[in-house]
Amino acid sequence: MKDNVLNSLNAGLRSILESAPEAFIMGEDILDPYGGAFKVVAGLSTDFPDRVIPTPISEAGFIGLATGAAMRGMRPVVEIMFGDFLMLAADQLLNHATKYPWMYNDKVRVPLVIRAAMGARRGYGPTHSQSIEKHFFGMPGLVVVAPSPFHDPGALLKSACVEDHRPVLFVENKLMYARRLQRPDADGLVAGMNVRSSGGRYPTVSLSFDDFAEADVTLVAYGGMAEIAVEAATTLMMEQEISAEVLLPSSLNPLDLEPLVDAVKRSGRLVVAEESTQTAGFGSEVISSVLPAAFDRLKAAPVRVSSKNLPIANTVTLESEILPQVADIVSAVRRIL
Amino acid sequence: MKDNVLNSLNAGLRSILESAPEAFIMGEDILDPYGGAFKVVAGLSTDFPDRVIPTPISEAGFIGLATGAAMRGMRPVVEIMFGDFLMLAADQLLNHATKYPWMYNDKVRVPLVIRAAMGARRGYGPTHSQSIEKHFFGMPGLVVVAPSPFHDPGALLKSACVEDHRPVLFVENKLMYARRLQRPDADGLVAGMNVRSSGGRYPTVSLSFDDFAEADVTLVAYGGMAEIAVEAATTLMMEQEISAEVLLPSSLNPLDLEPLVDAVKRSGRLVVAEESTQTAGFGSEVISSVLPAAFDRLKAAPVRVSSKNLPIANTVTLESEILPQVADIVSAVRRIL
Amino acid sequence: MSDPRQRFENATGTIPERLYEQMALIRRFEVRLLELFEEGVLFGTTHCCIGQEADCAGVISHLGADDVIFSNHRCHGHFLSYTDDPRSLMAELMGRLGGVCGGRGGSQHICYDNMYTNGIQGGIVPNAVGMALAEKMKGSGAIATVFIGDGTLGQGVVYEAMNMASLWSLPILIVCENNEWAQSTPTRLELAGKITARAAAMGLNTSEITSTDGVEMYEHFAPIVESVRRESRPHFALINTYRLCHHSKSDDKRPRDEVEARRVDDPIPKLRARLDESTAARIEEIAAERVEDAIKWSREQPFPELGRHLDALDLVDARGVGGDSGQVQS
Amino acid sequence: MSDPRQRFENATGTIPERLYEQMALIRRFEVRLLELFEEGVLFGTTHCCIGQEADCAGVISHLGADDVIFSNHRCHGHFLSYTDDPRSLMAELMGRLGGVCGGRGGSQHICYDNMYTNGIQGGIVPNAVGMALAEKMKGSGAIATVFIGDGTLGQGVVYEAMNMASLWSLPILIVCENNEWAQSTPTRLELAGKITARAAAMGLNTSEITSTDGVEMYEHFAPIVESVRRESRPHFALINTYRLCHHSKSDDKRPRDEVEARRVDDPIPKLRARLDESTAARIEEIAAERVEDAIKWSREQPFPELGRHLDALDLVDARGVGGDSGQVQS
Ligand SMILES: Cc1ncc(C[n+]2csc(CCOP(=O)(O)OP(=O)(O)O)c2C)c(N)n1
Ligand SMILES: Cc1ncc(C[n+]2csc(CCOP(=O)(O)OP(=O)(O)O)c2C)c(N)n1
Ligand SMILES: [Mg+2]
Ligand SMILES: [Mg+2]
Repeated sequence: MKDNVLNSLNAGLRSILESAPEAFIMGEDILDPYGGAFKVVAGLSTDFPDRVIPTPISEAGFIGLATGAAMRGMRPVVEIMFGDFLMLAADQLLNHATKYPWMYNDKVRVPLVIRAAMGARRGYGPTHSQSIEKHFFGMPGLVVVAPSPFHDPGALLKSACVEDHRPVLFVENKLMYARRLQRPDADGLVAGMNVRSSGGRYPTVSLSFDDFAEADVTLVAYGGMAEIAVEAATTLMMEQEISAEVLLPSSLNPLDLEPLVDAVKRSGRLVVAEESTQTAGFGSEVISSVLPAAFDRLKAAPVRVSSKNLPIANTVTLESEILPQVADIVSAVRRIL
Repeated sequence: MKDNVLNSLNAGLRSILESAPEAFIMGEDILDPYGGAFKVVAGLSTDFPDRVIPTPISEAGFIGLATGAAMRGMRPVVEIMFGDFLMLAADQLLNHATKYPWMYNDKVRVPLVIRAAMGARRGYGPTHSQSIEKHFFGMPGLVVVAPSPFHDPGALLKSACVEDHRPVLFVENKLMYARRLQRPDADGLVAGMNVRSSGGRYPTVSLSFDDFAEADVTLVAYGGMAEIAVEAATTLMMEQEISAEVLLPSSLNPLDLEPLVDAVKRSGRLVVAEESTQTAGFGSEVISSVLPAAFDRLKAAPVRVSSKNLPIANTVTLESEILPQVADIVSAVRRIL
Repeated sequence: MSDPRQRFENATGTIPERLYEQMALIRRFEVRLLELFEEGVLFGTTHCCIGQEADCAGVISHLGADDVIFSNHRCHGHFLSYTDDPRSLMAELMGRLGGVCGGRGGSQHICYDNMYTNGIQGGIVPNAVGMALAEKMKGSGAIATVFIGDGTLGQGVVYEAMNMASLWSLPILIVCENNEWAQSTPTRLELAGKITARAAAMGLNTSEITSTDGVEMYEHFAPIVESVRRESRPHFALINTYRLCHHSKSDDKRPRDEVEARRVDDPIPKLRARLDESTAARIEEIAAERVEDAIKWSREQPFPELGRHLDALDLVDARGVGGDSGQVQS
Repeated sequence: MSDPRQRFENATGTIPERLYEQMALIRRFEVRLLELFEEGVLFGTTHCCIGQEADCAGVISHLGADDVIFSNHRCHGHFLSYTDDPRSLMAELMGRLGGVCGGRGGSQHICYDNMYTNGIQGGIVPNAVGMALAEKMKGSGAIATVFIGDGTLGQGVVYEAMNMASLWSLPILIVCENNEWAQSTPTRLELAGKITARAAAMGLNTSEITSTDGVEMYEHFAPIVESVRRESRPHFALINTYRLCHHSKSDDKRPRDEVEARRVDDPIPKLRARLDESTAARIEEIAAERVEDAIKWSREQPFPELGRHLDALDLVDARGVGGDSGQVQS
């Protein structure tokens, strides 16, 4: 078994089923031998036949069922084959799953996890490549979590399912599935950088070529953009000795503000990279949230790097023009230095 | 007929039906004598019986139908009774109506207008009071427009329907329906302030106690928060001689950046008020968008004023605690002065 | 834990009397509610079930302590049949801290023991089916019942949920109260084809009753509830009835003569005719007293303030409230 | 403007020969497509309709220049029957500027004259019904046809759309190609009850055919298309068929023996048997040539670059492109 994101998630799911009797998995095409469109659930229906429930193509319906089941003591983990389809269940999230706990005066909990495969760069075209998690930010009561190869994706997933009582949208970048986990080498370095983690259930990982004392710029990214941001940091260091500290939150909503503010205070410069389009997204939120505490230390206006404001084209040339690349981050950093 | 927002919209719809033969209206409970839950369409089914189509309770379905009709040369105007229900059609907006034009290589247009009654302060409770337009910001191809009593709501609606070729989400704050239009008095003043407009299809209205040369702070708001922001500006002027310039954009997405940047450059301080919850919303977007051009002139960190991160409670005490009030804007301004 | 079946069995009096106790309470409660609205004591809006009381008592009196109920915007009657607790509902409608959801939910958004309601049409059906799934997985033997209106059949998610309920053979009873109108829209403008055929096409058992008679309704539902429980199969039960009041508060534009003609079907006099006058009068008196008590009690309750809950995401920290299970009982 | 009915009528040869021309072209196109994938010339994924070609030719040959077609992820066959233009499809699949959508859409997201496709299950049905509504309002006399799979019946919006089509008596033909599988899921795990009954319950006319024979299909659909047009009533036509290829590219995990057993239903040899050998061989040769031509032509096309369209909202400024109407023809 390769030490990659896919296998980490698969092992996480297995461990959830083993340890939490109330947990079950629902979604489209998740039975063996097919094992899910991206194989994240492979093998589980064989070993837990009653707890892996294949659904019709009814995203709103089965998220609605999972919500009801969660309110009655179960811990459903739902797979959305392509995250693009999550919009079909947006009302179930906004007006049902996330509403019940507070609206019912804390009488119920909805411990529901929705895993959704987001992201592009595989030529799947306009309806199978989006990163639409931002549209779910700011629904009161919804947690949005995204692992990266720098986190332990399986452990994050297990926390979301077994420890969290709230509905969690768990965003899996599909290009990331095949990526190796980035673990510290013998010197404790990851991708050649020092690493530390904020700890907690959904940690923010920080990477720095220096000792975190200072940096020329703070780069924030998550999910599928994590490795791209690290690559940009490496390029900046190699080519111009610009020291970028990379921050990789795993909780997108709510934001884990402390490490972000701390880093921006040290560097005075902030670049946020995300795969989604720019408007009212992760970057906007990070920037607006960090400002009140870090304003006095800012040396330049924070910058967002994102996709162009277009659907994601099918063909490779357009797709790469539309999506944010290493070079876009590098040049964003240069612009504010 | 009172000179209020409701009648302006009603007249706008009538004028659309009179002037654009391809236009028709669709929605729930829109036939006379009922005339729609908020009476915005009252009288129209009587005068245009074939062009006012009452639908079943199928928000996704009839927005889907309207999309198809728009692609075949019609100009549908859809009413969503309570904006909260719009999430049911989120997939139709993200993956259908807004995708087709660009994805089909500009071969089609989708001139679709969706009117949605958003907003709280009427005791309608958690599922009938939200302002969820922010969840639709940043869908490539979608325009989001919101009138206020300081705009000409009917004219805005007519522009969206007759001149715009793009899908437009038209956000109507329901408390605003009964409000009088704010038109210049004999001295050309509105609410005691000087007024100017950026012009264009979806203008930004600016209000200032001075001559727009400078201001202590720039207050940005839209829709139902417009009058609240103006009231806050008045309080600030009366009580502390703080001069707040109020900017009221009618296009929420895309943002009309020029007047915003211009005002912030003059004042150096920015407060954005919105009725929605804070995360990844209008305020986040305004702040992040204005920063690059106005950073050097900023004297303090921009601030967002919004609802608390909670569902909107039914009872009046909780509802007013949750929602942003005049006093919240006033104290936000004081904090950064 | 509310146990309407047990309560019904324990009650003294004949079956019609027991049903009348519930239905008279519901009617009285809602008539007073509409008056309170005129007085300005209430907020927002509210949907009364005047004319449909037989459905509430006739269905819910068969449900036990473990069974789950999901209701919709028009839920007061279901609530009173289920809980027999007018105080906590009245206080909720008045927005008080003592209300069933502390004033947060209001008329359409209520949770009490195993009963839930929500004000979005349709979405509650998959939620209720998911509850039936959970009960089946847990082996509790409980069934779930969900109430919807005819207009709600416009929502696609209802069909998605019915399909899964049927595929997975879940113990769910879908009660469709067809009152011929959805807000201002008559059924013929919103529904094509045949209602029960829609459910039958997805493999659900179906039944249909046209009645506003409490006793008929109670008898009709006895074997239905029993079979959903025994067979763990979904059942779609259509009730043809009529709404005698406004859709919400004060918005009735239906033809007056149509409404007047249906007053003969009013379930209250209909059932009353089965009782002797003095018993009926006594039941009505008790109902009236209980409603006045609920009003009085509610008026004395304070309005809530936002306490520790300044963010809906705080819930995770409030570990003490309910431990690890999804369900936290009040 | 594509006019498949006219093209079919103008073609020489017998009916089976004309159908075979379309079906052989589709088959050849897709077989080569799968080879090209192996070569790495293509991006992303693609869904072939190998085994279902009779549906494409049998339905679409009845549709005229004004009629509207909406198809889904599995749209190549429908496209070729509609357009007879393999070059622009092949170029699109190769991501070239000369492709039908300039490489933006790819396999599932295509627009050509009055044909549209999208890769989201179900949502295309209300879109197509809305097109039928527009045509009815315009009085064009056109009908709309939408193709869906069995699995797509899981989407609630399909029922919402059928209900409205029926209520408003719209000229829409819904063709459901039941190929017994949805991706890796067999029909019995995703659909309860009876398919045509679902549409009939909403008042649609329905029909059912179990066949992979092009001629049978063509004859079956002649009166259906005619009646949708004449009566302006929605019709739900179920075709029971089988998919002989992967769901997409290379993901077939169905039991091998099940698939092998269905090869006897392969529509290509079945229809070929109705032709004489030399005619069949000639048709196949032409099909092969046309496909090779399309491949060659496509390989020569450049890849697109983002031009003026750097923002999807720019469309409003591009007034020149299409004037005031919603439809902008290519
Ligand atoms: C998704 C959604 N759309 C619209 C509404 C507004 N609305 C509330 S009740 C109602 C009519 C419901 O009719 P029906 O299902 O027949 O129930 P009844 O009111 O007759 O009991 C409507 C349209 C809603 N609450 N939810
Ligand atoms: C809303 C949505 N959910 C899931 C998918 C993924 N998906 C693509 S094709 C398919 C199976 C469709 O089955 P069916 O409708 O029977 O058509 P077939 O592929 O058999 O032609 C699925 C699940 C999708 N495209 N859209
Ligand atoms: Mg009704
Ligand atoms: Mg299929």
